[in-house]
Amino acid sequence: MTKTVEERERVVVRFAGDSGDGMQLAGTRFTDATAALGNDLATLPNFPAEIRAPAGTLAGVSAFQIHFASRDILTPGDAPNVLVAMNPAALRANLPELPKGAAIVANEDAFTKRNIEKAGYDSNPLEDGSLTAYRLHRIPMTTLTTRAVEGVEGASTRDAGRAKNLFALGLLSWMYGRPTDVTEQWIEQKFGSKPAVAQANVQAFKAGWSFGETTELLDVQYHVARATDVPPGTYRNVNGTKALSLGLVAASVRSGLPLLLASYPITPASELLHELSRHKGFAVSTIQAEDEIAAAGMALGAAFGGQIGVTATSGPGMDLKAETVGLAVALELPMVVVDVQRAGPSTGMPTKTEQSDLLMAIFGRHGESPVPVIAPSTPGGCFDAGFEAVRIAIRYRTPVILLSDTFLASSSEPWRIPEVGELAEIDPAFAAPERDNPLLPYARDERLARPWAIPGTPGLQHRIGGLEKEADTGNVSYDAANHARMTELRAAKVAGISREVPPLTVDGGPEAKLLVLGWGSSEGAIRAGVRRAREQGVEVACAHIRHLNPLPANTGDVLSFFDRVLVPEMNTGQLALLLRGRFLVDVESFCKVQGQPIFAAEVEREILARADGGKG
Amino acid sequence: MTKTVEERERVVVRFAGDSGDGMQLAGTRFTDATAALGNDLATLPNFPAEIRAPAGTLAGVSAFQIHFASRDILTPGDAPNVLVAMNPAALRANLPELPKGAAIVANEDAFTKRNIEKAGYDSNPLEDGSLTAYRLHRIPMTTLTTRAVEGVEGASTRDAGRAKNLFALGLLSWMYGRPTDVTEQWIEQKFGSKPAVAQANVQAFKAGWSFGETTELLDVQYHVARATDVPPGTYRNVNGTKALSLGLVAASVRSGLPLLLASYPITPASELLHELSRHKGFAVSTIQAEDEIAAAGMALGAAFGGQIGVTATSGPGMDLKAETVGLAVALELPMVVVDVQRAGPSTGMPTKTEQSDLLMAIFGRHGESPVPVIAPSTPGGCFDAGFEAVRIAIRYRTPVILLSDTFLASSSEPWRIPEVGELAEIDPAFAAPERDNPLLPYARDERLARPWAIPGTPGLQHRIGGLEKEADTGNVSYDAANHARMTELRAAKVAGISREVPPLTVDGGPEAKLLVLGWGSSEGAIRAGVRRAREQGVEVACAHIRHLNPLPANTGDVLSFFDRVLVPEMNTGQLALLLRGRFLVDVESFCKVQGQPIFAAEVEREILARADGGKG
Amino acid sequence: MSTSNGNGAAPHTNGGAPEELTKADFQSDQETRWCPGCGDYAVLSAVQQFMPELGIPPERIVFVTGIGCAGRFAYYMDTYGMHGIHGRAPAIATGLAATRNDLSIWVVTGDGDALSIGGNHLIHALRRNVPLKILLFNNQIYGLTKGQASPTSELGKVTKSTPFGVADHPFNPIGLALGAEATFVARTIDRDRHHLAEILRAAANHDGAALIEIYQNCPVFNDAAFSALTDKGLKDSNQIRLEAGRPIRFGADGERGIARTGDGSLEVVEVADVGEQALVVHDPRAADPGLAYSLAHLAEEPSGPTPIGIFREVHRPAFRRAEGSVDPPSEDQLGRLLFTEDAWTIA
Amino acid sequence: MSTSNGNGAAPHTNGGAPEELTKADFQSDQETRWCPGCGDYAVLSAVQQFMPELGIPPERIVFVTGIGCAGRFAYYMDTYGMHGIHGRAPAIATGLAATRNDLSIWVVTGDGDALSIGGNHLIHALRRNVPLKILLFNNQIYGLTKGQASPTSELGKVTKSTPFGVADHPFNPIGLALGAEATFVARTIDRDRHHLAEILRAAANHDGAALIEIYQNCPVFNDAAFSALTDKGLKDSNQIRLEAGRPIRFGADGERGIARTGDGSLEVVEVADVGEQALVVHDPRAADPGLAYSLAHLAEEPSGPTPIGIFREVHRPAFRRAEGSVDPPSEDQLGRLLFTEDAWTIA
Ligand SMILES: Cc1ncc(C[n+]2csc(CCOP(=O)(O)OP(=O)(O)O)c2C)c(N)n1
Ligand SMILES: Cc1ncc(C[n+]2csc(CCOP(=O)(O)OP(=O)(O)O)c2C)c(N)n1
Ligand code: SF4
Ligand code: SF4
Ligand SMILES: [Mg+2]
Ligand SMILES: [Mg+2]
Repeated sequence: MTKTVEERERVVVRFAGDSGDGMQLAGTRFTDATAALGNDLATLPNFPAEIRAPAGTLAGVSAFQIHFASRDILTPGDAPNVLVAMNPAALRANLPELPKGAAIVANEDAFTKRNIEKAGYDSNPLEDGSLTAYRLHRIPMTTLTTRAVEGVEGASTRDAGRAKNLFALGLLSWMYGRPTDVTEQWIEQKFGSKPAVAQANVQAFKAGWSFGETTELLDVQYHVARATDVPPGTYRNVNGTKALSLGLVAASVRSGLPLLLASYPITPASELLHELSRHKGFAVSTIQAEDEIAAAGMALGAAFGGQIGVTATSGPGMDLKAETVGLAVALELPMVVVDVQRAGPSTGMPTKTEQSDLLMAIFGRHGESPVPVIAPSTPGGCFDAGFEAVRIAIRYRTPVILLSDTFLASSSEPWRIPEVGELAEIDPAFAAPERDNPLLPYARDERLARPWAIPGTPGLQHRIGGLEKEADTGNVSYDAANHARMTELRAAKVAGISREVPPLTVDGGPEAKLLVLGWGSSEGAIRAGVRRAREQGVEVACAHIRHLNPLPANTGDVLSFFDRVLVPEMNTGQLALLLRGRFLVDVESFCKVQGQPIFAAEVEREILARADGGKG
Repeated sequence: MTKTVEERERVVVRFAGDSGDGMQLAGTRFTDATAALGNDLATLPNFPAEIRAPAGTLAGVSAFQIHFASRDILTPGDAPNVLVAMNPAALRANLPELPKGAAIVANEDAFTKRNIEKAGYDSNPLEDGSLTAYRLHRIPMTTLTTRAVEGVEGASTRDAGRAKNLFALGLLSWMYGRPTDVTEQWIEQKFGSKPAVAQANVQAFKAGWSFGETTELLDVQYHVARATDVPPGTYRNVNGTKALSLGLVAASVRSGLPLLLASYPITPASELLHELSRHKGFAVSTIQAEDEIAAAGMALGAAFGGQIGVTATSGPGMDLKAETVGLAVALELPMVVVDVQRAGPSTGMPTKTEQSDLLMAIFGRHGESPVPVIAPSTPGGCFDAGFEAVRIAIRYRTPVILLSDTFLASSSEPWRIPEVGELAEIDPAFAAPERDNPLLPYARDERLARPWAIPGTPGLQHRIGGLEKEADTGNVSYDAANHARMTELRAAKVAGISREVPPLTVDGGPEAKLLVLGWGSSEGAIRAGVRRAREQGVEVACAHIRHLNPLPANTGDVLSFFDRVLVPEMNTGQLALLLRGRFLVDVESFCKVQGQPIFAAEVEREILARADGGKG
Repeated sequence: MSTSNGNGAAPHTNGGAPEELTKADFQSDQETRWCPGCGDYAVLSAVQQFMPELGIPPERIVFVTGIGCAGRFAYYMDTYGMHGIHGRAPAIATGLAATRNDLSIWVVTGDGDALSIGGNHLIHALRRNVPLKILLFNNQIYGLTKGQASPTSELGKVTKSTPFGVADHPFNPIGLALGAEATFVARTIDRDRHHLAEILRAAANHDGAALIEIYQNCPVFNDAAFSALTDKGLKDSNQIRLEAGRPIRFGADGERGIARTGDGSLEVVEVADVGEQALVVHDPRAADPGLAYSLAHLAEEPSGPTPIGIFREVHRPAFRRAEGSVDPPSEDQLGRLLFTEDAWTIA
Repeated sequence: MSTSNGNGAAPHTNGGAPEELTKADFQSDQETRWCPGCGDYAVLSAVQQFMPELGIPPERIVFVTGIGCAGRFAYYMDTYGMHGIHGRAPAIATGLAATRNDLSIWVVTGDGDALSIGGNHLIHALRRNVPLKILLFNNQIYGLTKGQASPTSELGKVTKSTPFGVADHPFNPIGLALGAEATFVARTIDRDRHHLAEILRAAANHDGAALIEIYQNCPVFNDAAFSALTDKGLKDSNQIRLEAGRPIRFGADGERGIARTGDGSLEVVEVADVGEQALVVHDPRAADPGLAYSLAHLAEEPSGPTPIGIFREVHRPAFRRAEGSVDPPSEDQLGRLLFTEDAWTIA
């Protein structure tokens, strides 16, 4: 039979099932095939909070969402167009976010009485008419998979049961015309050692595909053209964690300095520790410290030794690092502190995202202790942020805080890989012995940075510490004027970084009266929201801050150029307070503190509410 | 011979000598005699930073300053009128702060070649004419003391050497007509066990007095009338540490709850631990914890048990308590955290004062974790602040941060002792079992406070923790809307305290265009500076903020009422930033970050600079 | 508030406990959220089963836990409970014990919670001999954070944070506790409900800090770590059950034992070769803690013969609140504190 | 940067040390700021005196110190030095050691710095066997903060923070270090310059973490705490000098010794009564750490017969930087890391 093929500009697919159903695998395979096809894309996994919640329960649902399109993509998408539901719990957990009219592909075999109850349904949603608003496709995936696998030599029924995610993958691959070879090759080599299992999976995958091709259940196939407005270059798909780790390694190479990541495990920051521990052959080493305080101390110790000291954590761990970061401020040694923000306060919601550590990063230490703060805004941007953090730390001999978040760390997008040559050079500029003028550990260069004199250098022996130091000599000093001066110098040094901070660039026509200003992971949602508002004829501008301290030099001017400034944040208005205090501009906040990323639709709504003088 | 007696409204005397010379003792005795006389007064000790620096060196100088007057006193005084210098180092260290024309009473016996060199002088300042600008009195105190003591049965020459501080005290007592009996009685009972020593000291003291009475060296005696504008009441002389400890004990009595202070030693906060450890017979107990994290945890444990949990520290220790304070925010349990601010960043200048922990107190925790912040502004005010902190903590089930500083903790003034009856009642309002409706640990009263259900109460067993909690039930919840709601509730609860915060009261006439707004220990200096400016005909108003979070409800109105607002702070403008951000008022800062208190003269100068539209 | 002056944990202080408490009285309404087959289930059930024995009503029992899978324990006990922050449970519990000696306070912690981030609080709680019963769930892995190495992970173990194998020598929890001057130190196993109950009983009766290391299997990230001590075929030959006053023998028919070599070190011997009189007699109360310490180091890893039971049990005054009476004083007393003699009055 | 692959602390790695280093080469220009008569002076001078023996040039030696009077040590050594924050020196030094194995790294800490706030870092540095030489100045008091109790202050001691006397049982630093799996543990005395140098020498030669407890007198806040071991009249009868391979004897004429009782515990005996062959022969290298542990607990307080010297000295691979080569790779290598096969190109 022939099937109609419909064109789509963008599609959002969400694979959802029990933690045991292999949805993350189905999702990543679909992603690779999509990338290979040249669509632009963005993905977001969503794991259950429990290590392993009881099978079939809502708490055990695991999902993977992919947004792909023929034009540049800004977010993993808000609402899915298609939901693959491998069991009742998966359906129930994800239905709230499904817009009416969307398609549901359900594995009806899994809708047993027991599972339906476990999910908290009184009746079978596939039959009680509660889904009439959606395009429901009921498919006995388990049965079909088992049948497809039966033929395979030495494949157990267990293997068959396990392969139904590949059936789903095959089916979706057909629906959206994804290439099959990519996936089959992957299966072959993944299970190379177990040919039977490999075979079983290939069969399941093929079965899914031909099911779409042949049955009448599905009549439409969709086509999403390859993205054309993507700038040329070589791309790979990375999430924020991966990109950040590569940025750090790149900084190590470009500075010629080995890098030590000392970290204490914590969700979601642990991933960076796992990632960097795997790098062999590069001058990257890792230590799992006894706690976050020790981790920060170890990074600082490495910095004292002339290497790149990095420590990574999330909220609770940041509290614990404060004292050591303060010491680094006094010692004026380079050091990078990564905070992958999560929902707080306290233990909060460890697997959920938030942006509520901004003011802590800037003010969360006793005494006057200024620290540069950088925040990437896209997964790929984490590469640049990591590289930049190291560069600034070394150039200014200062600890630098990098604020990522759960959403950035785990969502992925195609990232244009930079040529090594494109990357800035980083000059450690270690102090060298000069005959007849002894080292002045707290003398300063034109950037107000002090000498980095590392152990092993003959003649430069010196002592530094957390007590206030006399300018130049670095000797302990309780002198009043000196303390004022040193406080001044430390502040001026950090403030001076703004000379190197790229100016804030505004996207929007001169008629725009409203500026939407964001920071961190909300960039995609903000740009998408702005685009949608514009498509409705609303004049609106947007800009995104990547350097939170110091702020870009032109920030004040930009703010004062607009009648209204809207700052969407996943907190109660932290950047807003800062901007108001610094520039006395009546910034308005859109605050979302739900442990979820900001969605384009929400930004769009907020913009429209303010369009033609709406009161917001 | 007859001597003239001159009237003085206010006098500032500074006793300075080597750490070994007993200057603190001389100072405190002089203070008691002065208090007995009914002068108003304020004092400030100044210890060397070293535990015991080499004798005779600048680092070893110890001083005690007292400001007494016939009208109400606001500060320990800026510049001394009289400097007692027991050795060259003491002279050298204090001369810079001595205004021309002031009197110097020097122990010439101590100006030996060796001591003169140790102090870093090339020649003897008593002889090289470098002191011509001052009224110099050279007195061989050591010799005179020895002679006076010779007579005493069984007093060693060592005792004599040790007694010269009492000679100085006697002399100054004569100069300012302080009563002698008070001091002599004190000596008797202090050294009651060693009559010889007691005798030696009394003799030295008497010798000092009669030296003034008889010799021609000193021709003027000064008289400072008893203070008349001091409100009636019973007074005692207290420093901030003492007053704070009394406030906490009083809160324990008025709430009927035992109090636990868990603390880890740190300068200057250790004093509170020492002070409270001594209280027997009161339901006050103390633990020296293994570190600041444990100290905070122990206080929180006590709070969970239904008692008053308090922990006290200074800067570096505050960094370490952040995570536990965040837990207390999530648990919504009462707890008081005292931060006796000192000069930072890092170890900084442990013995010097500063106000640079304000923004850390408000924002220094990950996630959205609002905490009330209170700051006393006078030594006596520490009593009220301590009491109030406990009251708010209990009423709102929240941790409260109390920001004191080195200056407040160590300076003293007469404090009007409140009648126990004057003190507010504090009702712990523990949850009681109610038949047929089980406890909802996160249900809220009209103040949004939750039930405090303490172990030992039958039927109220429940579990709380740092994971986000479902409203009312307190069960662990990852629900998006619930997290938003709980974030909202925690913020609203703390913000709501402003209902009980006394409105900001402005001192100044309606013509004033300039408001000087301060917080913390600078109140005395600000009021004195304002007074001086007014005496010069400048119209200026002042106000002082004791509740930093939430701010008094009328803060915005007060700010907008004035053309200009000047905020003097011992930091780089932390309160200023907060006020600007909250109220969009172009607040001006006077920042002093020298490890020293703000002086009245500095405030005066800043006001005058702004008088009639000066640019400041 | 603190009425009883005994250690809340000691049965004899049982004031007004309802006659008949049952396991059910200690089960909360929260659904347990551990992985299928997790050793935590067995320990939870054993503890709930044991609780009635204490003769202390649930409202006078408190569980303070750290963060980790083990830390969730608090939610499942129908007592008072606090799920604190990572590593700090011993400190929080110390504050509670300092102010409420009428309570029976239990701490539940993991190998990472207690020995990595919380190491300092643990050793100080033991040194102070705070009356806490500390259950250390040792699964030799970080469970909640999904599989990193812990301070008890064995050398060479490949984990998410040690892809090339653990390089750091692990702690011996019993040894560390002894080094920290602990007065009660024992080891038991999640799957041995009887032995577990026995140890809980002894710990509850100890007036002071009790550290119980519980070998706990984590089927997801570190399965079978203790199979040498739990598997049918192996346990008899590997469990060295320590019993006070008894010569230390083990093996299916007690054919092996522990004796001292010439230099005083401990060694495993065949009883047949040396005779029972040559065996070391276990004495957890010995003044010299050396024996307990040597026994702790008999097996660096639980892969071969490993002692379980009470290593040390000695008396030392338990931590009590600092000086200061228990009940808030009268207002007159406060008045006297405020109005000192050196005060003066201005009319 | 990390060229030498040996332990920087071992003399044999002496690369390019000038022939003649003297004490003066290790004295900084800073004026020492301890109280008159403080034991810290003696230790400083002994350490400066010993340094040349290392045969390592000053620029390859680093002193990392904590906060406290002891912490000031760094300022007085003309080497590289960092005066860190309270209790964290072992962690900071671990980071340095992990990245620079060409350095000789020394940590100076106090009893409060190392055992109170810094306890966790200390035990983990010992467990990991990080090549650090840790000098623990134990004066059984908080000096810098002017006289509060420390975790080694004896029971009943009245201090600023314990006006009614210390109520908490103190740590035994040697015992705690052994409990933390330390490979080198020793004790010496500030006033015994010879013994101190001997111990420093042994520690420097140890490839791994070395903990040296130094009894240090604080004349201002805790004077004469160790007089039993330092005073003319008393020291001979109280110092039990441990020497490897030698029977443990002490007393003016070695008339007393240490023997094992029937149950294997240690006891002090008159050599005349039992004969030398009955004495315990000291073996810091014994596999079983029990002896060292028992010796550590022979004296709970240094008021009577107290062992000094090396309690334990065993070999275990020292902590090294995690996997990863030492020198940053070429840009091509980086290129290969960035451009993976799954990358695709858009023209
Ligand atoms: C300050 C802080 N650091 C890190 C974490 C993350 N974290 C939670 S539990 C845990 C360790 C869990 O291991 P363990 O203590 O052995 O308990 P288990 O899960 O194995 O029972 C870690 C690192 C945290 N919650 N807080
Ligand atoms: C985080 C922090 N807490 C507390 C202090 C205050 N402090 C400085 S040194 C010290 C303890 C000193 O005792 P010890 O370590 O024994 O060294 P000692 O002075 O006796 O040589 C303390 C509590 C600090 N500097 N930082
Ligand atoms: S991860 Fe391991 S320890 Fe945690 S619940 Fe699962 S099985 Fe138990
Ligand atoms: S206080 Fe004690 S330890 Fe510190 S310098 Fe003085 S004598 Fe030495
Ligand atoms: Mg574990
Ligand atoms: Mg000490």
